[in-house]
This record gives sequence, C-alpha cells and structure tokens, in this order.
Amino acid sequence: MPNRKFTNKPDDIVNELLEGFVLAHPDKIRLAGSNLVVRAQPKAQDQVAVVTLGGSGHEPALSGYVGPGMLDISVPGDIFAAPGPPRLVEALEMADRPAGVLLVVLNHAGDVMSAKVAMQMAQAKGLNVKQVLTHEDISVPSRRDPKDRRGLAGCLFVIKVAGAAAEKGYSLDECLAVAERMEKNMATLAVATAGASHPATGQVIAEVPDGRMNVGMGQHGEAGTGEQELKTADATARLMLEMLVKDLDVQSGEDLLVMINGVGSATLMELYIVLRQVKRLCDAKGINLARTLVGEYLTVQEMGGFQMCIARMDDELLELWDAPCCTPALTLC
Amino acid sequence: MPNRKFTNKPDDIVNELLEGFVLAHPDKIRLAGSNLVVRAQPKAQDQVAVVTLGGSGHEPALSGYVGPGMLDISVPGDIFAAPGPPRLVEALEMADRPAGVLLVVLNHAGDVMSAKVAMQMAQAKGLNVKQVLTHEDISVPSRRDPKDRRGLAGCLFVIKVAGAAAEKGYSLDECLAVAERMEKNMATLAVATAGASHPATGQVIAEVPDGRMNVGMGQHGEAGTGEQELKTADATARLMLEMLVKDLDVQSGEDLLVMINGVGSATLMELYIVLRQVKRLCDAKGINLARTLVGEYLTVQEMGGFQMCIARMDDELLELWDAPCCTPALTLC
Amino acid sequence: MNAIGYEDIKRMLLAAAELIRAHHQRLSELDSFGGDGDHGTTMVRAMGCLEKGMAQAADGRIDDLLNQVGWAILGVDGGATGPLFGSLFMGMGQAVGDRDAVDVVLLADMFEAARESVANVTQAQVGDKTLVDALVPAVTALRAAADKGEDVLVALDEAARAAQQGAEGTRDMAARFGRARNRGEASKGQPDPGATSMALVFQGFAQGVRTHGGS
Amino acid sequence: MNAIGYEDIKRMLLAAAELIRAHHQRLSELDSFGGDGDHGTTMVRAMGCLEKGMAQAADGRIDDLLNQVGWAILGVDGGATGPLFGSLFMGMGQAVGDRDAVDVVLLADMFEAARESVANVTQAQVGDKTLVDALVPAVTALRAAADKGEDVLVALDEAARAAQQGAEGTRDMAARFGRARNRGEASKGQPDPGATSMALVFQGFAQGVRTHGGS
Ligand SMILES: Nc1ncnc2c1ncn2[C@@H]1O[C@H](COP(=O)(O)OP(=O)(O)O)[C@@H](O)[C@H]1O
Ligand SMILES: Nc1ncnc2c1ncn2[C@@H]1O[C@H](COP(=O)(O)OP(=O)(O)O)[C@@H](O)[C@H]1O
Ligand SMILES: [Mg+2]
Ligand SMILES: [Mg+2]
Ligand SMILES: [Mg+2]
Ligand SMILES: [Mg+2]
Repeated sequence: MPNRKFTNKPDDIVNELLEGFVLAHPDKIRLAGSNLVVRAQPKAQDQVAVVTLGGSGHEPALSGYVGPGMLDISVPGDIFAAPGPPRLVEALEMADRPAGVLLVVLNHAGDVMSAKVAMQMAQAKGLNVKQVLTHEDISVPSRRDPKDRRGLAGCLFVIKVAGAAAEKGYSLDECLAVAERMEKNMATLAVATAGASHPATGQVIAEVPDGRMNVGMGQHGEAGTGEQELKTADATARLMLEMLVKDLDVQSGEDLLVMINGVGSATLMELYIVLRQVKRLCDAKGINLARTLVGEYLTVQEMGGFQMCIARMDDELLELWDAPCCTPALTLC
Repeated sequence: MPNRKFTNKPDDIVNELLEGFVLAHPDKIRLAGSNLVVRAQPKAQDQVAVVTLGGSGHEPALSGYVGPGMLDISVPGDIFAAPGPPRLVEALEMADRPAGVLLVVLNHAGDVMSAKVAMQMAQAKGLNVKQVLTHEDISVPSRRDPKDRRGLAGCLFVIKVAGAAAEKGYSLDECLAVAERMEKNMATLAVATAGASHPATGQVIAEVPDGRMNVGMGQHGEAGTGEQELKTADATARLMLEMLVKDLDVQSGEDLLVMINGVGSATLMELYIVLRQVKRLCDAKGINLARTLVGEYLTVQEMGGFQMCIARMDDELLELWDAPCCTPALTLC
Repeated sequence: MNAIGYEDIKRMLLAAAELIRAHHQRLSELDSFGGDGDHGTTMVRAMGCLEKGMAQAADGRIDDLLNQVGWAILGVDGGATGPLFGSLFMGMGQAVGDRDAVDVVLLADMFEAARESVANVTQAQVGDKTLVDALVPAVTALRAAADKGEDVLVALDEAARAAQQGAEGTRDMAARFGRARNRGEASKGQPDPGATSMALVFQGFAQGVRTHGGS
Repeated sequence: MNAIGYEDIKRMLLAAAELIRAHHQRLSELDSFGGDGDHGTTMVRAMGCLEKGMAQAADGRIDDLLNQVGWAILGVDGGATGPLFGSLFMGMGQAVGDRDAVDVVLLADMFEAARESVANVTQAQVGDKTLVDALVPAVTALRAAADKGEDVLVALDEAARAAQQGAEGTRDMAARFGRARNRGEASKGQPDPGATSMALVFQGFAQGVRTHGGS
C-alpha cells in the first residue's frame, strides 16, 4: 500500500506526534517522564487516579482523554504496539497516592502482558493499584469466555465513568465497581470497508476489497465475521445493532448509550446516517436511545468503516456519563 | 472511484445526515423550517444573530458550529452545492431581530450567487442584514484581487470571533468590523494527497495519484499550484507556512492563531506532526504561536491532506477567540 | 403571431422543461467532462421546480407565473443552476409587469431584463464558457428581430438558433467560471453544459409557441 | 566446562544479540507472512536494550546482569516481544540468585525459571505457533542434559538444537496467539518468527560459551 501520509523519519513518528499533541493542547496536557501524557493541572491527591496504556496510531485515543473528568495519565506505546512494563510502572508510581490508582487495560495481547508484569511490580512496590480489563468486542462469539474478546472503542465509556467517579471522590473499590459494571454492560462491533497500513512500515495491516465490507474486523485487522458485499447504511446498521442488542440482551424500556465511532476515512456524514437508523431501530424496539456520541474517538489510520458501541445505562452510569469533562478529544460542558 | 461509503438512496443523503446530526446533539441543535439548523436554545433578541450557508458533504462544517458562542442558524445545501436563495431568505427572516443579522458567506460561486439574491430580497423586506465574505485561500496568487480567492476552513475563525462578539453584545456594525478584521488577517493553504468523490454520484471530484501531492487544491478539487512529489511532513509544512506567512506579511513578534484542518482521511497523527513543525518554524522566526486548533473542522469526504490556516491576532481577536463556545463540533471551556 | 398570452407562456415553459428532460443525460455527460457531472440531474430538478412554481401561480397573471417559476427554481438548492436560471425567469417576470399580452418588443424587453438579472448574479461575460454564451446572443437576436418587427415565433426561432450557435461556440473555449474552470485549458473540446441547457430552453420556448401557432 | 561465570554469561548475551542482528531481515520477512512485519526490527531494538541493560549492570553479579537486561528488554515498547523476551531474562536472573558460578544443574534451573516467567505473561502452549514452541523443548533438552551430567557447552548445544527443531516444527502449525492468529489456517507454511528468534537466542548462548571454551 503506498504511503500517502505526511510523516518524517518512520522511527520519529510517535515522538513527533506526541510533541505536536501537547503543543496543540498546552492548557490541558503535558509530557512527563518517559513520554507519559499527564494533565497540565494534576487532580487532588485524595481522588483516585485513572491510568491507561495503549499503542499509538489510534489518535485521538487514548492520550486524547487525559484531562479533568477522565484520565490522569496515558502511557502511549509505539505504533500499534503496547508500551513495555517499565514505562507503565513509571506511570503507576507517578500516579500513586493514598486514594489509589485504577488501571484501564484493553484486551490486546501486548497490553495485557505489559499490564500483568507492571501490576506485579507495582504490587511488589506496595502501590495501591487495581485493574479493569475491557473486552467488549462481540465479533468473537462467546460472552461467557471473554478472554478472546478484544477491547475496542468502548474503553472510552469505561474511562469516562471511572474518571467521573474518581473526580466525585469515589474510593478505588467504588471506581473499580463502576468501571466493571460499565464494562459488563457494553458491547462493540466494528465494520471495515477499506484497509489500513502501518504508518512507519507501510505494511498493510488490514485489507478489504472495493465494494466489500467485513463486520467484526478488529482494530489491527483481526479477522471478523468475514467479507460480504457492501450493504446500505440502514442494512448494515440493522445487522450490527441486532447482533449487539442480542449479545447484550437489551430489553425494551432500557436506556442505551450509543457511540458511532469512525475509524479513519469514514465520513461524519455516514456516521450520522447510521445513527439515524439506530434511533429508528431502537424506537421500534422500545429501547431508549438515552445518550449518543458520533465522531472519531479511536481510529485505525485510514481504515474505512466504524465501530458501533452500545451500553446499557443505569441512573448512576448516566450521571457519571453526563459529568463534565475537558480533554483534548472529548469535552462535555 | 468505487463508492465505499455507508449511505442509502443517494437523494436522501442530506436529509438523513441532518436527521442523524440533530439526533446526536439534541441538547445543542434542532431542525427548523426547511431543514435549517438552529440552536436548541435561541439567544436573546438583543444580540446580533450570525447565519451562514454552504453545501453539505463537508461535515462537521458548517452546521457543526451552530450553538452558543458561534452560529445561530446554518443553511445546509445539497452535497457540495449551495442552498438556493429561498431557504436563505427563510433563515434571515427567522434570525431577524432589532440587533440585526450577520451573514457569513464563503467565496464559492454558488454561495455568492445565492447570498446576492437573498441579500437583495432581505433588504427589500427591510431586514437588517450585513454580509461578510471569506476568501482567504492564497493558492490564487494576488491578495489585491481577492475575487478569485476561495473561502476555505478559515471561515471557522470568522464565525468564532463574530459569534463571540455577538454573544458579548456587540452591535451589528461592530460584529461586522470584527469579522472583517479577522478575514483580512487570515490566510489558508490546502494540500491534497488523495482525491475524493461525490457521495451521491460517485463522481471523482478531485484526483491525486499515489505518491504525489497538490498544494493549493481547493475544497472541490479546484486546481492548485499543481502536482509534485509527496514530501515529508516537515518539508510540506515549511513550504506551506512560508507561503502563508509571506502572503499575510506576518512579522516577528506577532501573535498567530494556527489551525491544521484534516480534510478527510488524513490522520490526527499527521496533523500533530505538522503542527510540531509549524511551532518550530514560528519559533525560528520569532512569531508567537498564540493559539492552535488541530482536527477535522471542514472536510471533503475521503480526501487526503489538510488545510493550514493562519491568522494574525490582536488582543480583541484573542479575547473573542478564547470566549467559551459549545457547539457540536467545537467546544471551548 | 403578433402577440402571445398567458397560455402561450405556459406552453413555452412546459416545452422547455420537456426538452431539458429529454436531454438530461447529455447535459450530465457534458458536465462530467469539466464539472461534477450533475448538471442534467440538477436541471431536471429545476424543471420540477418550474412546474411546481407554475402550479402555485395565481391564475392569469404572466408576471406572477414567471416570478413563481423563478422563485421555485432559485430554490432548487443545487449549486450554480438555481440562482442563474431562477434569476432568468424572475427578470422576465419583473419586465412584463401587469401586461397580459406580449408582443415582440415586450418579449425583447423581457429577455433583456432576464439577461440583466443573470448579470446581477454572475460577472461571466461572453467568451467565458458559461450559459451567458448562449443567453447573450439569443437576446441580441431577439432584439434585432423585434427591431425588424418580426413575428414573435420568428423572433423566438432566431433567438433559439443564436443560442444554439452560442452554445456550440463554447466548445473551443477554456472555462473561466464555474467548476470547469478548475480544468483550465483542459476544459476545451466539449460545449459548456449550462450553455447547452440555455439553448434547449430557448428552443423549448419556440416550440411551445409553435404548438399553439400551428406553423 | 563444568561451570560458567559472569564473563561467560556476558558473552552468551552478546553472541545472541549478534545472531539476531545478522538474521533480522529474515525475522521481519517471517513476520510479514502472518503478522505485521516488524519482528526483526523489534528484536534488533530489543538487542539494543539488552546491551544497554548490560552497561547498567553492577559489575560482577550475574543476577543483576540478567535482571537489568530483562528490564531493559521489557522497555522495548514494541508489542509482544518486550514482555516475552524481557520476562525470559528476568526469570533467569531470579533463579541464579547470588551465585557467581553456574553449573549445568543451575543452568537448567535458570531456564526452567525463564520458561515459567514467560508462562506468567502468556497462556500459549506448545503447538500454538509461538516462541513457546522453541523455548519449551530447549529447556527440556537442557534439563535432560543436566540430568545426565553433561558439560555446560554440550547442554547448551542440545538446547539450541531442540529450539531449532521446535522453531522449524511451527511451520505447519496454525497460529493461535499473536497477530498471526488473525490469519488462522493461512498462517501455515512458514515458521513462527518469535520461535525462530528464540532458536537464534539459544544458538547464540551456545556460541557465546564456545568462543571462550575454545572447543
Ligand atoms: N459563476 C458562474 N457564472 C455563470 N455561469 C455559471 C457559473 N457557474 C456555473 N455556471 C454555469 O452552470 C453550469 C453548471 O451547472 P451545474 O452543473 O448545474 O452547477 P454546478 O457547477 O454547481 O455543479 C456551467 O456549465 C455554467 O454554464
Ligand atoms: N500472546 C502471545 N503469546 C506468546 N507469544 C506471542 C504472543 N504474541 C506474539 N507472540 C510471539 O511474538 C512473535 C511476534 O513478535 P513481534 O512481531 O515482535 O510482536 P507483534 O506481534 O506485537 O508485532 C510471534 O511470532 C510469537 O512468537
Ligand atoms: Mg455541475
Ligand atoms: Mg454540482
Ligand atoms: Mg510483529
Ligand atoms: Mg508489531
């Protein structure tokens, strides 16, 4: 795949993007230690800190969610690659406080391995850290064996409610409980219409032929349910929402939070058209589309398509979702 | 060009996207009259109203800027096509108030024609409307003959400061003066690395071969300075910033507002890398990078590349830029 | 035929719409060459607006008929076409005033007003490869025929012929307005779609009167 | 050779790094087949970390040397490779404790600890087409040699041979871990890059001891 991107030396991509990122948001974030993205104004020590880690190349995720109401520290890795345990331990030590630290980990092998080693080290050092794992990708069949379910853009929901809970003064166990409740009540499905490439190597990481789509394809080209003919927005939205609602067993009368997350070259136009159909389908099922989020929140370079994330909300989760936040990539006012 | 987009019937695209758009932001906007995008809570009648018009397919522009601190009404046209005068007149009548109405028009033939007819009708009806035209695209050589200079993403600057001025209670003439000062002190240059297609017809509206770039290509594939080999982020940013700074005659010690606006499939990663280089170049010139904006603010479907917009700021413009706003596509808190 | 009335004007409008519909594919093809390929579909939509405008007109008044038609076409929301063709009809409507019979001199006045009304929204001149290249010679021909005291139908036939020649003449021009302008010299080789539409409209006008006059 | 010391361990590490560097293109090629094509460059970076770790180690202590190397490799920030190979060396370091001479039995203990340390971060088993397919047979071979009271160099040679066979054996497997797993059955046909690296590391260990032992 020809690289049509504006970059400089491939090895410098991550450093340069982080440099530009903090220059763009000097009021909100800065770099500390070994390229850790931290808040410009740290929160109080008696509030739980929320930390996450993840490969780069998915901008604005995850560092875009550092700021009041969401994350305290993000540990960005190399392109599509988890950061190693040492930088994660550095972040956990930096975040360490009497109130404790919540680590949000997306279920991808590299992230999970790094988190495992880092958590063991943190515990050995006596840090008060707890971990929540997100694995809400329903393209892997079984909900009962979630080990294989990947963490997709739904992590944003977990970060948002956990961040709001921390800001409200919830204890570490309460933050963890909220994060886990959010995690258990969410489901994501992706659809890809065009592939993507690794910005440093140019290697194709996902391929979809013209006029085809792949429902369930993961963030790094992980196999989905297989290719099929590109369908209309309405037909695709219906197909995906039915799978999600079934997997999460959403009942009539329940409140849903729905995110339509563009993963790269999908246009906002398409995402809005999809949301419109989601609303119609929910109306027909008596499901209440309580909150929505439409935009690019976790991308995969120039990949075409989107992720549909749904979450069953209760009053507390809605309240935490609605709490203000002010980060580079999500501001609720 | 194969259409890889999620849409339904081509003729329904605009209606459906607007339906989804207001569903996604029910707290901020709603549709009124003939598909006019208006604020959910209208502002006070003693404040100037700010109205704009423009073709669809450029989401989030322009309707994404309706809300407190920015626009009162946006009149979306068909895909890449200006709305006709009747809907514009309808919007002006809806916005009409003793304080007056400011109409922001981007310099594209269709928009200008519609605005011309509508302004004549509005004046015939005794409405108190004044117009500001944005034409800051420097790819067309002469600044002295701006008739041919197109209105690009810089319109966002004008909408932001005019909207803030209106919110602060400036009179219509004062709003117009601020808008015109902003307009005269801004300059935009685009670069395209990949083409785009019309989402309804599939017709290619701009083409750039692999490994090439076209500096100056307009929002609808308007000819630029011609194709050249794709350069690095740093070299491209330097080339563009030099042209912009020269055109606007920016001097050492002056304050700049810089926007790096992705037009479609460019990644945020690239935009941040470009901003980093802009900062370095400004530092070297003694120019103060006072404010920045990085993201997708005015897009052209799946087009690759970005627009670099710079503006010379004075104290009043900075104050108006910093004023809070809360719209679907831009929130400053 | 020395003068035409309300029903003739309606027939003129309907015949123009019919001709545009018959040729819409060709119009889009021409627009694909230099523009965005939508001129045919936009003109078809404009003609739908034309008929909607006719239906809304108060019965019997030519100026209201033309104003309604112009206003409806202005509302086509399809880029350049709406303001240009809408202005054309609005200009005719303003010139006719409360008259209910149109002789060849008034017809020339009306088309001159239409030309001015179009000039109000575009600075395009003859030679810029736009619909102005069909409109201006048509209006000139019509005025010349009026000066000679020709029959209305003859005058319209001459206007249509001049429009057609003007449209054909755009083939070797480089576009200086509209989207085709982006292609610069490469826009040469095909006639301008808008000028072709304009010629069809004039041809339709003549045909509309002819069906009645029965010549 | 009945036992090896601090300098031997350093030679083992450096020889492993050299072999990886010599084969990095092949490693990336193998990763292009089922993964994302970066395994060679990531391993080269990991080997850079290895040398940095060596430079930071307090002189003379084998456990500190291995822990520093393991910690540095954990920090390579390159996906799966860091935690896996970093854990390998950390495990060896923990097992050696404060000993400054390593006989074949201690060597077997160290590699068993390394295997457990890797198992701490991945559930991959033999047959899943990962570096575990080279690591596990190598450790088993080393233990068997230790049980027979073989010379350290002989034991390492046998381990290297077993690792090499294990890596070769991944050729016909379908990946069940790592990125190659996305390709399912299509990942068959080439050996696993991580297993190939692991075999090179064991081969390097043997070579590092041999250069000194002069056998
Ligand atoms: N600025 C202009 N001035 C005069 N005529 C124009 C102008 N822009 C476009 N036209 C005419 O309109 C025609 C194209 O119409 P159409 O395709 O419907 O509009 P668009 O260019 O907005 O897609 C051109 O062939 C030309 O005759
Ligand atoms: N979850 C895992 N468990 C065990 N080994 C793994 C796992 N993931 C990857 N590997 C090993 O790592 C190798 C790929 O390494 P590398 O390309 O550096 O990492 P990445 O897959 O992150 O790009 C694979 O060939 C495999 O041997
Ligand atoms: Mg056109
Ligand atoms: Mg058009
Ligand atoms: Mg790899
Ligand atoms: Mg990798």
